[in-house]
Amino acid sequence: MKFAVIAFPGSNCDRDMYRAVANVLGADADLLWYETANLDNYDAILLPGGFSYGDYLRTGAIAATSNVMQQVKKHAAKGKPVLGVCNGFQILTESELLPGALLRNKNLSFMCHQEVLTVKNNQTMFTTAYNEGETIQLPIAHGEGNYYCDEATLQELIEHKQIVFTYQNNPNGSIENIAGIVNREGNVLGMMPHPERAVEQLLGSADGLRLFQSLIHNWRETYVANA
Amino acid sequence: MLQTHEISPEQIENEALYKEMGLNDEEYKMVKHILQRRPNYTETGIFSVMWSEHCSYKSSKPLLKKFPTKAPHVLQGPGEGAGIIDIGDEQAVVFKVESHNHPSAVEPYQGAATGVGGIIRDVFSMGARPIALLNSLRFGPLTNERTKYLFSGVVDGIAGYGNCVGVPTVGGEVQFDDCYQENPLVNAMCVGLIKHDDIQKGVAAGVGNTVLYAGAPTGRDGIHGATFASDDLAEDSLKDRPAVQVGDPFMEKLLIEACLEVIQSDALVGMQDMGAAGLTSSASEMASKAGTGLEMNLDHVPQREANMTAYELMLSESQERMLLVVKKGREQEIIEVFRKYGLQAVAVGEVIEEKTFRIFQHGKLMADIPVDALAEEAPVYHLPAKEAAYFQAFQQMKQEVPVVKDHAHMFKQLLQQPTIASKEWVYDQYDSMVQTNTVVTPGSDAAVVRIQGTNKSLAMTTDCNSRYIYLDPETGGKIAVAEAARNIICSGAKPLGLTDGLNFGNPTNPEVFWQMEKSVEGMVAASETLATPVISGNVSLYNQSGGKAIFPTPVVGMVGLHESLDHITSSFFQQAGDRIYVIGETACDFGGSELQRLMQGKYAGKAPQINLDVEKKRQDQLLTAIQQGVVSSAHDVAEGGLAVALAESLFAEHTLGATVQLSGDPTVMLFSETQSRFLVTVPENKQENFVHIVEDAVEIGKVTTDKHLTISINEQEYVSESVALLQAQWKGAIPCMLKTKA
Amino acid sequence: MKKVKVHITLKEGVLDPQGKAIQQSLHALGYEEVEEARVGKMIELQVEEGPHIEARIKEMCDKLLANPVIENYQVTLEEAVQS
Amino acid sequence: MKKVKVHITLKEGVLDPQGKAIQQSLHALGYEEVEEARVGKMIELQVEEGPHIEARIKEMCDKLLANPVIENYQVTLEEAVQS
Ligand SMILES: Nc1ncnc2c1ncn2[C@@H]1O[C@H](COP(=O)(O)OP(=O)(O)O)[C@@H](O)[C@H]1O
Ligand SMILES: [Mg+2]
Repeated sequence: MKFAVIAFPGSNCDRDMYRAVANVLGADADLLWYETANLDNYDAILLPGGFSYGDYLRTGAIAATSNVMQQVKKHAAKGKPVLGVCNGFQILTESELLPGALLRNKNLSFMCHQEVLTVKNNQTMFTTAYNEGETIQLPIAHGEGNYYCDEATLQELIEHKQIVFTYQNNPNGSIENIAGIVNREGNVLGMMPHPERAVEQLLGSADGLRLFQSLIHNWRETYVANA
Repeated sequence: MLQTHEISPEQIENEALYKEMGLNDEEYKMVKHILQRRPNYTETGIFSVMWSEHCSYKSSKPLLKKFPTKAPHVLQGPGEGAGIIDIGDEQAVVFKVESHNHPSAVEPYQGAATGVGGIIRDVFSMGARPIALLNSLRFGPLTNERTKYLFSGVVDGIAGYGNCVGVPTVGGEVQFDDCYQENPLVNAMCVGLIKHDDIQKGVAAGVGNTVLYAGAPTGRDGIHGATFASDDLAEDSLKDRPAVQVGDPFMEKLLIEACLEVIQSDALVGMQDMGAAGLTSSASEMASKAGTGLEMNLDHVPQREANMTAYELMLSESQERMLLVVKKGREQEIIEVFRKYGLQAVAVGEVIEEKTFRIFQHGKLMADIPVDALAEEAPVYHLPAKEAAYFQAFQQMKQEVPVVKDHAHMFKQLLQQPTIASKEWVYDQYDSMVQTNTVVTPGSDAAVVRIQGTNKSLAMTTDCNSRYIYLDPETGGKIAVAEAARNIICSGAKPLGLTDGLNFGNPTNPEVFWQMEKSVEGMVAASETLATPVISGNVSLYNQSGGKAIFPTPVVGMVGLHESLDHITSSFFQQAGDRIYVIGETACDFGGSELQRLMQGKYAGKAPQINLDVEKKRQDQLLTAIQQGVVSSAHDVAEGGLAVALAESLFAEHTLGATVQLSGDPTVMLFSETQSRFLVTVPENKQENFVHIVEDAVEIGKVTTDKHLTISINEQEYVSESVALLQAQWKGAIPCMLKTKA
Repeated sequence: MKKVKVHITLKEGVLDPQGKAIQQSLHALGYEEVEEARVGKMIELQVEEGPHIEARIKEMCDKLLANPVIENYQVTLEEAVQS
Repeated sequence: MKKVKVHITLKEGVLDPQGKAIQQSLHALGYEEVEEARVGKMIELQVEEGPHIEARIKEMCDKLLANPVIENYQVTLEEAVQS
C-alpha cells in the first residue's frame, strides 16, 4: 500500500505525517509537492495540517481550488482512502468532499493540548483497530476547528454513522462534539485532532498509530486478499 | 512624514537635519570626515540607521566584549546571524534571542509577530532548520486595561506567527511589574539544528558574483524602525505609526523551505536576512565581512509601492526578505528554487573589489560609502557609570522576616500572583508540538526537544528575575545565568551555552549604565563558573518613558544537551512513596521576593546572595545523580520559595500528594527565595546512592497518593490543602484577571 | 478599471463567536446600546473592464470568495477613480 | 433600533498578505483581470437609538473596533428593518 502526503504552500505537518507513516509505521510513502503531484500510483492520500496559503480568506479555501484537489476528488470517487487532518480536514470541507465547515474556535483562540476522544464508529477503514466507544488521547492544535453544519446535514451524519470521533470535553464549540467525520461512502475522513502527532509514547501518546494501522490492514484485506 | 524630494547636503548640514534622523553633531562630523564631503540625504539616512544603538551597539560594545564567548564546542560566537554550538554526530545547535519591545508597545500583535519572524530568519539564514521558539515577556500589572490589551495582543501575535510557520513554541516566561507598564518587553528566541557541512555565513565574497534579493517586495514599512527602537518611547510614539511592520508568516514559511533548499547548492556564496535597517545593513555587513564592496541597482528591487525613494528602499524594514550572494552565471538555479515556492528572487547587484557600497537608482549614483565605515567603524562610546543612589541604602537594610499571620492563606495568595500563576492561558495558544519532537511541552522547568535519528535531545529555557537585578545588578546578573542553568540541569541536560537579551533604560543615564555594567559583570562571572559561553545576543536600550527606566532585564536564553533520552527528567513528582529532598539550606531572603511584592507592593533590601562555586557543585552533583538514574523529578526553587515549588511539583495531570516536615522560621521555610536550591524526589531504594552523590541534600518528606499537600514546620501543621483546589486557583488566576474589569 | 466590493456575511443561524465577543467587549466599555454585532468580510477588487464582468465576479464568489455552507455575499460595482 | 455598518480597511501602504494571496489564487483560477485584492472587515451592529449615536459609534471604533495603527474605518447608519 502506497501513501501520498501532499504538501501545499504553508502546510507544516507534512513532514510529521510523512514521518509517522514512513518511519514509525514503516509504510511505503512519498511526500509530494502540490504543484507536481501525480496521484495515479498511490493508494491512500494524506492531507496534512498547517496553514495552507496562510489560512488566508478561509482556512483551506485556496488549497481547495488547486489542481491536485481535482485529482484527490477522482481518487476519492474510486472509493480509495483520503485522510485530512486539521488543515487537511478544512481543505476537505472546502472541496466539498466532506459536508459542513470549520469555524473559529468558540473562544476565538488557537489551542494546543491533548484531548480525550471517543471512537464513535469503529467500522470505517480508518478505525477498525479501535473498539467502539473506546477513549483515546490525541493532540489538537487549531484555531478553527469548530465544526458546523446545518440541522439536516447533522441528521444525515448521525443516520449514516458518519461521526467517527467526538471530544469528551468539547474544546472548540463543535456541533455534537464532533472531532472527525467520514463521507457517506466511508473512504474520506476529516479530523481536527492529529493522529500523526501521537505515534510514539515518548511524545505523550501512541493512540494515533492504530488509525494508520487500520488503513493498512483494511487495504490489505480488500486488495491483497482479492488479488 | 518622510520627504520624498531630495533635500540637499547643504541643507542637511545647515539645518542639522541629521539630528532628526538620529545622528548627533559629533557623529555627523565623523561621517563628513569619512566621506571627505557632505553626505546626501540617502547617505545620511544610511549612516544614522547603521550607527543607531540597535545596529552598532555603540554604547554596549565595551560591555559585550567582557562575555566569555569561546569554548571548544563553540563553532560560531557572536558576530553572525546566530551563534552555533557543536552537539556531536556532525550536528550543531544554533540559537539567538532578539527584542521587539518598542514595536510591540505600539502595535502588540504585529510587533510581537514580526519579532518572531525576525529571529527565525536569523537562524535559518545560518543554514539551520528552526526547531523551537521561546520568548520572554514583561508587562505592567495585569489589573490594568492597557496591560491586558498588550498582553493578549503580544501572545496572539507570537502564536499567529509561530504557529503558521510551523516552528513549535516550547517555552518562555512572563512577568508582571509596575516598571514595564509603559515599556513592555518582548524578547523572542529561536533554536535551530544544523549539520556542520551546512553552516553558512553572511558573506559577500568573490568579486563579480551576483547579489540576489529574495522574498517579499519592499514597502514603506518601519522606515527608521532601527532608530525608533533606540529612542525613548515618547508619549507621542503613536504618531510613529509608519514604523510598524506587518508580518506575513506564510511568506516566511516558504522562505524557510526555499532557503534551506538553496543552502544545498554550491552556487550559494553567502546569505543574510534583512532585519533591522533592512537592505542597508544586510548588504553592508555582508561586504564588510568578506572584505569586498557591493554595487546595487535599486531599480531592480521588487517594490510594493510606487515612487519609493532610494532612502526609503534602503531603510525599509519590510519583513520576509533575504539577501544572497551567488556565483556568477548560476543565478538561474537559485532563482528556480525560489520560484518553486512561489517566491520572487532577482539580481540587484554585484560584488566589487573596491570596498565601497554603491547604490544606483534611475541611472544616478545615490550613495557611495566605504563599507567598513558602516559596519566596523561606527562610533563606540564609553559611557560614564555611577552607582545608583538606591543601591547603598538597600545594602544597608537588615534582612527581616515579614510578619505573616496566616501562612496557608498567604500561600494561596502567592499561587495566584500572575508572575507565579500557571501560564497555561499563554502557552495553550502556541503550537508546541508541530515537528513532532517536543518531549517536554511548556509548563516544566525547561522544554525538551529530541533530535531525530539520535538518542539525544536539547533542553531550552529563558530566564531573568529582574527584581533581584534591580536591587543588586551584579548579584542579580549572576542569578539570571544560574537560574537558567538550574532549569536546564533539572531537565537532566548539561548546559551548553547561552544567548542574552540585554534590555535596559537610557544608557546615557549613568545610573542605568551602571546597572548595565554590573549586571553584565555578574553574568560574565556566572557564565565562566558554570561553563556556559555566550554565543549570541541582542541589546535593547532606551526602554523608558517619562524619565523612568524599566528594571534592568538581561534575559538569558540557555540550551543544554541530554546525552541520552533516558536522562530527561520532569519537574513533577512521579510516584507515591518517593522521598522528597531539598538541596541547599534556606536562609532569610526576602529582598525582591514575591512575598515582598505582595505585602509591601515594592522591592527593597538586599537581593538573595549567590555563591557560584556552591551553585556549580550542586548543579554538577544533581546532574550526575540524574544521569545515574537515581532521581524521579527535579525542580528549582524560585519565586515564592519552597512552598510554591512543592505545589508546582504536584500540578501535573496525575494527582499525587505530599507530606513535608520542616523546621525553622515558618515564613522563611515556606516563602524565602534563597538561591541555589533544588526540590528533588528520589525512589526509596535509590536514596543511599542519591545522598552519596549529592552532598547538600536534606530529606523533607514523601510523595503520597492522598492528593493533599501537607506541610508541617516544627511539628505544627501550616499547610494542609487539596492539590486540586490549589491547582484550580493557580490555573484560574490569569484567565480570571483578564476577564475582570478594573 | 472597475472597483468591485464583495461583502461577505455569515448566514443567519451560523454562530458568530467573534461578533459575540465584540458585543460583550462593547458592553464592558459601557456601550450597552449595542444589541448585536456580526462580523463580515469585505473584499475590494480592482478589475480590468471586459465583457461579462458581473457574471465573472459572481463566479469568483461562488468558486472561491464565499463559502455557501456558511456565508452569503453581495457584490457592488463602482467606477474606480483614475489615479 | 438602528443598523450600523462599520467598514474597516487597511491603511494604504500597510501590507495585506491576505489580499495578495486571494489575488494570486484568482489568477490561478483564470481570472487574470483582477489587478488587486484587498481584504477588509465589516462589522454590523444593531444599536438601540439614543442621543449622540453617531459620536458614540465613532468612539467604539476608536476604542475597540478598528486598530488606528494600521486601519481606517468608515461608518454607515441605516434604519433597521423591523423584524
Ligand atoms: N548582548 C549580546 N551578547 C552577545 N552577543 C551579542 C549581544 N548583542 C548582540 N550580539 C551579537 O552581535 C551580532 C549582531 O547582532 P544583531 O545586530 O542583533 O543581529 P541582527 O543583525 O541579526 O539583528 C549577533 O551575532 C549577536 O549575536
Ligand atoms: Mg540577523
